[in-house]
Amino acid sequence: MSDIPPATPEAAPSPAAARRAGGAPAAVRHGLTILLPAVAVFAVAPRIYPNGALLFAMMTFLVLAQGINVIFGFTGYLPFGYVGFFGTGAYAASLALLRLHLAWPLAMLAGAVAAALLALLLMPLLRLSGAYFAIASLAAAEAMYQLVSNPALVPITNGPYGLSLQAVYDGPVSYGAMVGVLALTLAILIYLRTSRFGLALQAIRDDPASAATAGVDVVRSRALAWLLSALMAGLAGGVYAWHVSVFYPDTVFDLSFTVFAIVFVLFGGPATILGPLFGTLALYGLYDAIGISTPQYFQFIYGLLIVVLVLFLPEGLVSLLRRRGIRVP
Amino acid sequence: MALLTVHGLSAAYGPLQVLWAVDLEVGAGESVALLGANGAGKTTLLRAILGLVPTLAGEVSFDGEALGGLPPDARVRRGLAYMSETGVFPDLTVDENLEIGAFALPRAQVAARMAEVLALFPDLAGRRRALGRSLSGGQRKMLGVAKALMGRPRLMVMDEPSAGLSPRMVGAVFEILARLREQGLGLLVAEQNVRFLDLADRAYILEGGRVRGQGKVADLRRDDAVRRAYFGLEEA
Amino acid sequence: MALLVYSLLAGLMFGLFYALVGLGLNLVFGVMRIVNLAHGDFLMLGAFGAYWAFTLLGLHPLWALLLEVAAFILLGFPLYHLLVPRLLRSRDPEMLSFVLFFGVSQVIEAVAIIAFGNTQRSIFAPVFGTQPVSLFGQTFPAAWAVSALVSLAAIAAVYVYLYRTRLGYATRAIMSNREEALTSGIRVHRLSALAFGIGLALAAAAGVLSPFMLGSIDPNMGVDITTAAFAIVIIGSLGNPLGTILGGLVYGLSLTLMQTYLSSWSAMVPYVLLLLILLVKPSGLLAREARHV
Amino acid sequence: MSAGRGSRPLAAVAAVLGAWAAAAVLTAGSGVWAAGTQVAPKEIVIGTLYAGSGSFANSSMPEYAGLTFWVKTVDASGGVYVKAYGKKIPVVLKSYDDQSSTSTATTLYGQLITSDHVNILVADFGSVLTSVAIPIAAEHHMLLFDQTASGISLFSPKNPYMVDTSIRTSALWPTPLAQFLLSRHVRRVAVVYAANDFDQSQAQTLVRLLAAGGVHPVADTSVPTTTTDYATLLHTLAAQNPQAVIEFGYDNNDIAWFQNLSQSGLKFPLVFTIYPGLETALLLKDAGPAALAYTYTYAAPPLVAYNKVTVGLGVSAFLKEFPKVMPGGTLNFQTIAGYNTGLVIQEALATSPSLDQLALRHAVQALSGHMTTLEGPFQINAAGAQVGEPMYIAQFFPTAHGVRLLPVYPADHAQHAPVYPAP
Repeated sequence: MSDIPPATPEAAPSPAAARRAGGAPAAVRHGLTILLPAVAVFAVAPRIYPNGALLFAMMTFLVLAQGINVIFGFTGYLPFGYVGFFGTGAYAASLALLRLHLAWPLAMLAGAVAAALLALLLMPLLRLSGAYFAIASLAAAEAMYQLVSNPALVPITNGPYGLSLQAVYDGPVSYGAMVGVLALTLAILIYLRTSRFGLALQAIRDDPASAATAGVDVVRSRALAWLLSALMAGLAGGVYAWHVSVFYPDTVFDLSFTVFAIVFVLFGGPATILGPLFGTLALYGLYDAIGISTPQYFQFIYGLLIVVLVLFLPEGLVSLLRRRGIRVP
Repeated sequence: MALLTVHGLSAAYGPLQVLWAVDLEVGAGESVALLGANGAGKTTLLRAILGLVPTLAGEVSFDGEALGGLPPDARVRRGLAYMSETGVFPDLTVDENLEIGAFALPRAQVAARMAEVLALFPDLAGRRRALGRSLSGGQRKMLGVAKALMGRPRLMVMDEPSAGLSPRMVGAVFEILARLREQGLGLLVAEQNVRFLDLADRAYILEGGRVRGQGKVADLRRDDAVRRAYFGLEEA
Repeated sequence: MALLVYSLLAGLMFGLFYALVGLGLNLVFGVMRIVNLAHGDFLMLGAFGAYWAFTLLGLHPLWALLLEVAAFILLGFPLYHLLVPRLLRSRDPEMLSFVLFFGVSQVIEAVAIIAFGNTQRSIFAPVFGTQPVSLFGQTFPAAWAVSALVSLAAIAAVYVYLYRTRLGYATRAIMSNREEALTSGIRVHRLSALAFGIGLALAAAAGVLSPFMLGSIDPNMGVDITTAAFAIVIIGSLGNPLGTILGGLVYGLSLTLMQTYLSSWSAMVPYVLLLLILLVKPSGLLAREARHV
Repeated sequence: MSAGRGSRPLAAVAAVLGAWAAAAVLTAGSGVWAAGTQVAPKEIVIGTLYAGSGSFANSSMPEYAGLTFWVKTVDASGGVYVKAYGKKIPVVLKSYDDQSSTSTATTLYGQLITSDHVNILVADFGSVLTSVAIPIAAEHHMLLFDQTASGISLFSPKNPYMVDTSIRTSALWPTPLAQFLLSRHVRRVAVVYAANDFDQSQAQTLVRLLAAGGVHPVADTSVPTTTTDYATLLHTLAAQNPQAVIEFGYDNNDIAWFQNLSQSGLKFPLVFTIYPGLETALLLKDAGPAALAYTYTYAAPPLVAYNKVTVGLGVSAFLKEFPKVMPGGTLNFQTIAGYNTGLVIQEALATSPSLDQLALRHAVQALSGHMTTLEGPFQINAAGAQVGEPMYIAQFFPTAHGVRLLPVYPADHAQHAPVYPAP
């Protein structure tokens, strides 16, 4: 069912163990040691490092990687068309700003809600197994892209001509909004990593039948994770659109958003908080260093990395630590 | 010298060890039964002999040659035939199934061999262009045996040839096996149906992945414990 | 009316071409139960091979096609042994193959862009004659007719291989039950590698025809082609190579009909068809039994 | 085009810019005034992007070569004259390859502004790759020298940080085309356009002008800009029996269009496309002279030769000089456009009292109506959109060895009588 080997004991602590270590305190500890520093760094960084566009892109990928982590890491579904939620969020939020003149927090929320609605619509896809699900979600994202960019819908979405939010553009505030989205994302991940719900999801991933017999509501839990993950992408999409403020359908439905995010998760290690975080910081940083003007060199390294990871280290870098008995949050 | 020798074989599925230091022998032309409850490791043992299950320790040799490390197809080409519980390719026709069975033979011999084998199975001879999946359960078993025979094996390893068959079909299958045995084909058969014991020279009893007993069938029949466990109940 | 005849005939030609596009993907899935997500990229390589052979050497695309088929079959062996056996030993080969070949796809795309430039290219079409072909009062580019015939020939060749040769029987035996094939004395890895190579060769052959059917080629075309190939294969039913023909025809006809009558929506066809089929009948139109999900 | 037409918007924009400048001065404190007393920089850094590959490569690379040519010629003469420092300063070109990708371009524009701190920001070719630079430039208060983005929707009077140097606003291009069609009494017109700002605004203008003349198109369809297969569409159009088929696209669209057209066996009395006039050699190579014979396109420099110029080289001189400095470089309209961008920058630096971006913008505005380059009269409106640099209509005529492109409309620029319908 899943491509991820059953979690090793220390990867999936029993609720009892979590409580012994202090269930709520664990969440608080992660909040203090992971969430807070991450948010602080990104909040302060623009004052030290001038290329805000890059910092912003990195936060976007952090959110997307964690979003994919929720559905892929914790439930084993690989959403190839994850960017569909991102693009949908971008368009919904932008249209809410442009056409409905909503205040920005409401507009960003509209983006998240639209993405969640799309996820709801695509819920039947969760019945499909492995590769079928991945392909179907890709097709759904492409269909969404074709819909949004269709010349017949110019009166609503402005079709292939893209949208311009220059009238409501606000660089610093949209940057701050993305910091907020990042904080929310990390909070969700900390919750999944320390709660019974997160544990139930991993149980479903490893063995749906046993999970069901153990009293886990398989369908409902999966659906929740799916919605949560879509919500995160929708939120990120909305804030991203606002920040770049001029974009075309192919900018926000660009498959490389999914690609990058998947690689970041795979590289760091799915079903952890730190894995995708580390994967994004390391690889996107590397991309920044060598890839920007010739992304192909980077694409090449990515591709090789995926091949090597799948064949030799399907649980990511954190599994190296795990093998030495080090628990990674 | 035995045709097939299994010595100290241990095997595992992932973290779960299934076989523990199993020793077993089948001589040329000998007919051996492998007895044991469900989950005793019978199928795993047969699969390990064929190289389908990685082994942890021990050795399998055939005709004096150690098979360790050889892939299943290479073992089959050395004269070891295997008939799984399913036994046939459902998406191929009877003819094609037999053709596959003869893969190890030189092409020139295939037609003659097919005629020989089909002569043993008149039921199949009439349905040569039918797909495997369209055959009845009994016909499928027959086709499985026929396919295994195509490559002129010296030892046939069979996993529950009677499973899922009506008593009448079971009889037909055993009749075939009896005939093969007369022709000097070695048989290693995992079976719960005691009727097969009439055909067997010797038997091994597998319990929890270990050999718990072995001997001539006639001797085993006299052993009370064994009889209760493997003969009496089945006969009822 | 004339327009309908035109689009039906064009749909038929495109259908045959698209059947060829999907055939290799389905063969590989059928034999190995792995998803070659780099299928479209191999097609792209085939296309560029023909483009350069024509541009630099003046080699006719049909000669390039024959050479490429041989070359890609040979390429299949090392590639298979490098990737597939290790993959098949993993916990969930089908799912992991998806990710693995996605990586392969990225590598191919990157190398192609570095080598060829990220630029659309087309082969000057008159290599197949300047005169359009007339059929039922409608005119079609000669290249379409040639591509349709070549596709048909390639499909026929695959049929003959699978249903009229011993190697073909054995290949189908592996598709039917891999383990049973192993214990029947079939050299499964060798034949799988061959099937893998044939799958790549079919992609390359479709690639040679693609500049004529799609208008132009570029190093990024792979993803779209792979998705289209998926739609075709799943419509026909995954793992059943002959079903691909049906899938290709359904796909080609719906595409040209949409282009004719509702052109702005035609780009959605592959994705919507794929979603519909997956949701309504995941096993495909030709499947014997519903695939467990 | 008379110089007087631009003067009234000029006054308006001067007022707007004055207000902006005042605001800038207030916020920037002494920065602007200090510029005058500062030591002159060692070099003027011009930052730009080019598409080394991808769908815009064929247009972007010649344009980039044109700009490079300008940098080289200026530096050969000791640099560009900068009024703010009263002396010549060498010019340096800082450039990156965006590979025709908008997302790569977004990051790279940011890089040019925030990391490289360029003095002058020049956009890549065309509306698509320029559009993503607009908000970034505005956010960082950098004037964006837009070379060839002419989609009218990109310009806004509220954004002073953008000016179109080298291409007429695309909404104005089809005016002579509409007049030509109406003058020939063409009633059945089919319009196909690629869905992007550049082509859409041309299609909209054409349809509007035709409607004003009582002609309503028998077809008006858009296709994705990535379209390279027009075969089925051509048959759909043919079913309408059009007298004229107008296809607005980028170069890849036009190449595919002509390849499909010649393969389809269909014939139309009049075919018009954009790029054969702008990138003639490329179209001749990829579509073939036979396909282009008797079709129409825009007449732009170098076909239309402006030799009486107030700044830089005239067309004839440019055609002679360019190959000497950039041997092997493609020479077409885009090359001229790139060079023209350099000329506008040169004149802005020569007249602006400081290197402040709004001062530069003001200087460019002041050039409008007072400068003629090898692209013709330079004229921009209050929003920074180009309304000068006109385009005419040309037609391909068969010759003994290929085809020849000649202006055919309007009459005062024609070198040959138009042939309609095509034989």
